[in-house]
Amino acid sequence: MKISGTYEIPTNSTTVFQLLTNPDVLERTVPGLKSLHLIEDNIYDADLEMGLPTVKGRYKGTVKLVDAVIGEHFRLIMEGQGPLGFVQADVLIKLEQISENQTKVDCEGEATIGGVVAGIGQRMISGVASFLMGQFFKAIRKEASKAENVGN
Amino acid sequence: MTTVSETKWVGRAIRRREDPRLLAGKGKYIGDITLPGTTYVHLVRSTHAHARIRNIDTTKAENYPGVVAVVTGEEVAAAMKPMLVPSIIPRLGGELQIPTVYPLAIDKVLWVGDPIVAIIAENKYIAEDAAQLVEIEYEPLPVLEDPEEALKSDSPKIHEDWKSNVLWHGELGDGDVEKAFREADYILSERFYGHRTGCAPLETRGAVASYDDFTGLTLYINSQRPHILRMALSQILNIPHDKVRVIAPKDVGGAFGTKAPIYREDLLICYLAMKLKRPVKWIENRMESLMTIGQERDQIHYLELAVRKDGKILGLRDRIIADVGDGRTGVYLGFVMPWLGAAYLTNAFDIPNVHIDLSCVVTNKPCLSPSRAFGEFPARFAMDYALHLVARELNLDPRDVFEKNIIKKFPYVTATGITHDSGDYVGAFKTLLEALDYDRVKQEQKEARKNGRLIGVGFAMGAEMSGIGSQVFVAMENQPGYGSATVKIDTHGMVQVLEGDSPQGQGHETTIAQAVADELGVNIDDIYISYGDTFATPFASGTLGNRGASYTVSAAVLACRKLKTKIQKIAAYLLGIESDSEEFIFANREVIWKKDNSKRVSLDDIADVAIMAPTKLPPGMEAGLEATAYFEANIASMLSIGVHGAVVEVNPKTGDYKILRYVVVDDCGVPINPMLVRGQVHGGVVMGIGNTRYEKYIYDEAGQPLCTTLMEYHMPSAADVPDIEVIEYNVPTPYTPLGTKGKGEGVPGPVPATLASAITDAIDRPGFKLLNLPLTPESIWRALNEDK
Amino acid sequence: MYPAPISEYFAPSTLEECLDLLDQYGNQAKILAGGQSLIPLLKLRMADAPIIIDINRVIELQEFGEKFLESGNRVLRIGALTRHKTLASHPLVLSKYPIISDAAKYIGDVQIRNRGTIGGSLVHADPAADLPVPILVLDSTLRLVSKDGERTFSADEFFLGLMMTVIEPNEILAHIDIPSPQPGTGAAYYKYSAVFGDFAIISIGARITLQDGICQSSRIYLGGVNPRPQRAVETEEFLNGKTITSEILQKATDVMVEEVIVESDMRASDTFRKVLLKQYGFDVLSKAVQRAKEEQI
Amino acid sequence: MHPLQDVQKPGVEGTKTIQVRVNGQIYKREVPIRMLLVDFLREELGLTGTHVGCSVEGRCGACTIVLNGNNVKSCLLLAVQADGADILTVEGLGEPDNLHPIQEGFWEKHGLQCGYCTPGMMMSVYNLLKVNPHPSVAEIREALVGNICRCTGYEHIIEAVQYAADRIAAMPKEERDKLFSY
Repeated sequence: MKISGTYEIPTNSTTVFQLLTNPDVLERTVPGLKSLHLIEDNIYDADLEMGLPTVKGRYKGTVKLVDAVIGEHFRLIMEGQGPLGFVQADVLIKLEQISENQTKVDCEGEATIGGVVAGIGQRMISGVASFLMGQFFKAIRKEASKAENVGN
Repeated sequence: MTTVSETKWVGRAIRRREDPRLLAGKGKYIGDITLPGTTYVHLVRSTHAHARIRNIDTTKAENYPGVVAVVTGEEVAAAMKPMLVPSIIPRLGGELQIPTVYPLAIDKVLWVGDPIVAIIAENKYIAEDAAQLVEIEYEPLPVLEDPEEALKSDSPKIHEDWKSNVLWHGELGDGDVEKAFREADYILSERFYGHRTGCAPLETRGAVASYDDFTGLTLYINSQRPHILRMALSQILNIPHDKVRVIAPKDVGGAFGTKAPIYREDLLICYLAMKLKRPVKWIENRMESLMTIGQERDQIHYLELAVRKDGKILGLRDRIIADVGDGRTGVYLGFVMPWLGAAYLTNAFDIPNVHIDLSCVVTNKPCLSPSRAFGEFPARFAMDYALHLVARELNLDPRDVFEKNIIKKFPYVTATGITHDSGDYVGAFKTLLEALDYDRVKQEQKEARKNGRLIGVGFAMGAEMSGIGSQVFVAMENQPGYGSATVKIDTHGMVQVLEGDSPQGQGHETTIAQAVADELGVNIDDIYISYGDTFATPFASGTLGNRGASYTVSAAVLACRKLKTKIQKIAAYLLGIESDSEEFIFANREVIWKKDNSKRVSLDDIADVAIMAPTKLPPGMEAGLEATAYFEANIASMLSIGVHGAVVEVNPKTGDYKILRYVVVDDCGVPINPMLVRGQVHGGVVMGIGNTRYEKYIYDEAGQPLCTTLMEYHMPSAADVPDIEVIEYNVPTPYTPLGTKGKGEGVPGPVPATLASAITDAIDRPGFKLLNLPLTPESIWRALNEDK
Repeated sequence: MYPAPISEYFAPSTLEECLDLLDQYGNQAKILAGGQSLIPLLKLRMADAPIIIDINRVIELQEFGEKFLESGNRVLRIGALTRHKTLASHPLVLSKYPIISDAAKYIGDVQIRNRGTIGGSLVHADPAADLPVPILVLDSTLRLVSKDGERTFSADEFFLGLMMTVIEPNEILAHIDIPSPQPGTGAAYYKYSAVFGDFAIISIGARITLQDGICQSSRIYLGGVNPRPQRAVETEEFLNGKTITSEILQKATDVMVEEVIVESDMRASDTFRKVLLKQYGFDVLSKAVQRAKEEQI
Repeated sequence: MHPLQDVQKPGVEGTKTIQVRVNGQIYKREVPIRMLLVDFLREELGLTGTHVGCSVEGRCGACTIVLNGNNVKSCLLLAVQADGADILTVEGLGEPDNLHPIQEGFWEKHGLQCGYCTPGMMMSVYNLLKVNPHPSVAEIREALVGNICRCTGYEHIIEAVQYAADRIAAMPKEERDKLFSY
């Protein structure tokens, strides 16, 4: 499944980059993320409860940040496995500062859902993915505003 | 005076004898069998289509209260031989690569649903709880979903020790194909695609196994072929044959081919019972069923027809690429169905010059398993729809093209070696056109078009196998094709028939009894039929491929006839008549001398003498009244014709279509019970409509099955299908004692070509073709908008 | 496929009891109404319910009938426990609100309609379900209650997105109020599905108020097309103020097809969904207009 | 891999005592709360005429029973929900020597082959004929949407329903009412 989305964050691209790659921020912002621990350079152990408020799956796996160029782009590679199956995502995140405190974030990638969820929820999965991305960037925008306020 | 005709049961549409128990809710299906101390199995299956297993952690599952055992692949494999023992490997020539198969995955999984861990618990709820606690680490491997991709030499190998991903490759055909194509006025060349769909019976698979050191292994399983399974279990599990008893329950909730193979789970359940020394029960849930069994028909035809301008087909070339999935299901290995589809490709048509090249390619999907219209479904679509396309291209009436090519002389052997025994295919075809009122429909079509309504008429044929004799079956499945039955008259003059087959709703208790009642001149209620228990029934290949009415009924008839010879001798002796054995009539439970009707002995008296008072038997005669017969027709194979026709209306804006009429003209030789034959045809057509329009096993690019519940795998309900009209056109075959032939197995086959040709006729636009199944409104809408 | 262990089961018979339980257990509890979606989710272990509150005995949730509000406005009040069967066949629905039976009578099958409830369906908020569209089209009001009090939402506010609504864990949907139609109003609903009774590939609901042949107001929602029933605002604007002719309805259908954002799934592609909307949009609008003339919504 | 902590602890299995009237007989049993009604009928009461075909969402309808006068899918109910309920299953429809006209119709018209869908199918027919004694073919087809049959193609089932409807119509009213007492 293709995933894509464009979001605007009210701060500069360096700050956005820092937010998006900071495990503490991610722990607060990624919907359903229960824990994130660094296990080696740019690789984290993750425990994730993914889904919608009424329908959820628990996944355990890793998050990797690769090809990172500060303030410009990075790739997020996620893998998780749980009783309901697995999730895999490989997303390229590109940042483009469009004004002093406005950055456009472009996400483009592939996600695979396997197991029970794939077999029954195909007509829902892309909806769930865009919901989760929306939730995430909403939270990041809050973080960005906080950062801006602190900065000011 | 009693005449034979008064006691005739064959041909009568009587109510079924199995129905009262089923109607009262007293049927005995596999799910209803629970032995004292039973444990329950749940299987943890792969969520990846292709991956290495890096680690399996079962600790938490093992510690879950109520769990009896947790078992993984290596343990099971160590206890048995690789499943594909020589006796269940088909011998069809060509090049075959055989995978190594054990019940549970070891190191690697090849499709979503591949079983990895078995949890055995005190109840089924607990088994599922514990399954949630098993942790498996996978290392994903590249997924091959497209057989044409998998064919490429640089593709990764699914079975790493193979030289390619081709499970079987071979060629079929005969004649001078090159010459036919040189002499053709027109060559049709198209790519036809049949999608992955199948039969999915309402009852899933299930097994209950028990084991003790003295009686050995007993396996209750809703198998179509208990004897074959028993033989395989003994060999694979290294248990003496006398210590393996397979019992198919009295009632099986439909099978349609899907319960014919030897599955990995069958072996697993037996192993678990042996390990635990407790009964083990496994009932497949629908989700695992939809991702494991009943998937068939998935193949591509590059079909070419060499045609004379009058519509006569001179030659045929086909390159078939079948997606057989992982190829690991016992007996069929996924390739027997496409092979049979190729062998039967020329259907009811006389095409002397044929060359077929068939490649059966493994992919990361479940192995194909047989599904009614076994192997024929996509082949019928390609062949019969191609004839309609030929007619359109040459501006001929498809009726004439069909008539010109239909087989007219019998027996007929196709270029692929299939023997058509007898029949009147042209007569059946003409009867269909009459029933459809073809000329009037064509006229109405013109009228309707003026009002903006698109009506079309289409038809197709299905020469379906009616059992296959040993000549073919031994090669095909390494098993005999004969029918077998034992007929016994018991101490009370009741007649017991034991058959080695194991029905799943076909009505053997009625049809076999009808045939036997006529032979022995008894009432149908005097007969009871036993089946399913391999310790009590004669060896047979199972209930599949329309064998029942062709082979099994014939065996029962022959057994009766053997018995009658003895009965007549006893009767003559008791009556004090000097007589040849053929001088008696069997009627009203009596044996009556033809020359003097007053000379008669009741069957009860004969049974009493033969069994209870052997001192009264003719001197030297052996006691008892029973006979076993193995029937083999004096011909390689028998086929029976079904001709399908439909009138449809298409909405060109959406591609949606409605079936206004669906008519089948059907030949089953002699119908033993016409009501049951009609039932078979209705059910086959509706399954065909389901497979053609509504049902598809969809996989995404990662090999994930997207149709794992009946919410996504759309079996049609009563509101989705039309009335089905059935017209009998029976020509008795000279190759069975009663002229009967099996019917029902192949009925779905002609449906896709029937509907595709009717829709094409309704659209009636040059260049419009429906080359890909399923025929959904969207696919038709696309075809309509692609050729613009 | 069996649910995970459930430790507590409550079957309150009054709303008060029910709200106490929700207050006490909130997040841990699942409300069981018809169970036609919840039980499958429990079997799949995609939903977790250590505690079940079975509301089938709660009298207050079973209201059904016309009612005058304090404001003096007349509404059709549908208690959350009202079964699809009632919505499909009740004389009051058939005579005055046929759009609701248009939708309810093809939900699943007889057994599902005998058991399934409107409350369950709306709270589950499946994008391809039948009832959200007519409830939205009729500008209904949904009343949520909890120990803390009551909250009232318009249907449009109620649905947040894919299987998500404003409802909080300690709340329950009590009833739906459907305002009495203005004179000259008609409404209709149509669903296209792969097999009979299945979830919508597309569904269309429309309400039109006519006066002297002129469209005074309209409301159009489309289901099955994306994560939440989508309102066709531009189509409504196009229709409002126009004299309704078959040509205008045809054009309105084009506007609708143009404005709607459609997603693909394995049941149908986005393009084909638009083909279906174009085919059936006109029919639904025409039927709404016809009913407006007959004063039936 | 690290353990998935709290969510995978076994939940506490609650039980409850229920009393149900099935086919006229009252049963009192303690059952796990999570037990599905179909398992209660089949495994606790031994009424195995009610079948399971789809395992998950109820699409197949083989588990259809009549509960408090309505046909419902017993795989979509917990047994505890049936506390106090009046249930009809196929076993209560007729006696082997005194079949219900619906059973007779299925027998006469060959409305079953493997018989697996039949009990659930007849429960839906029961509900149909109770409210609509003279259904049209289209009404029969729509009433049976919730019951999948894989064998018959539905043609003979429709004839069976028509046969039953005719038989019932020919009966005196009291007898008719007795046939539909659930």
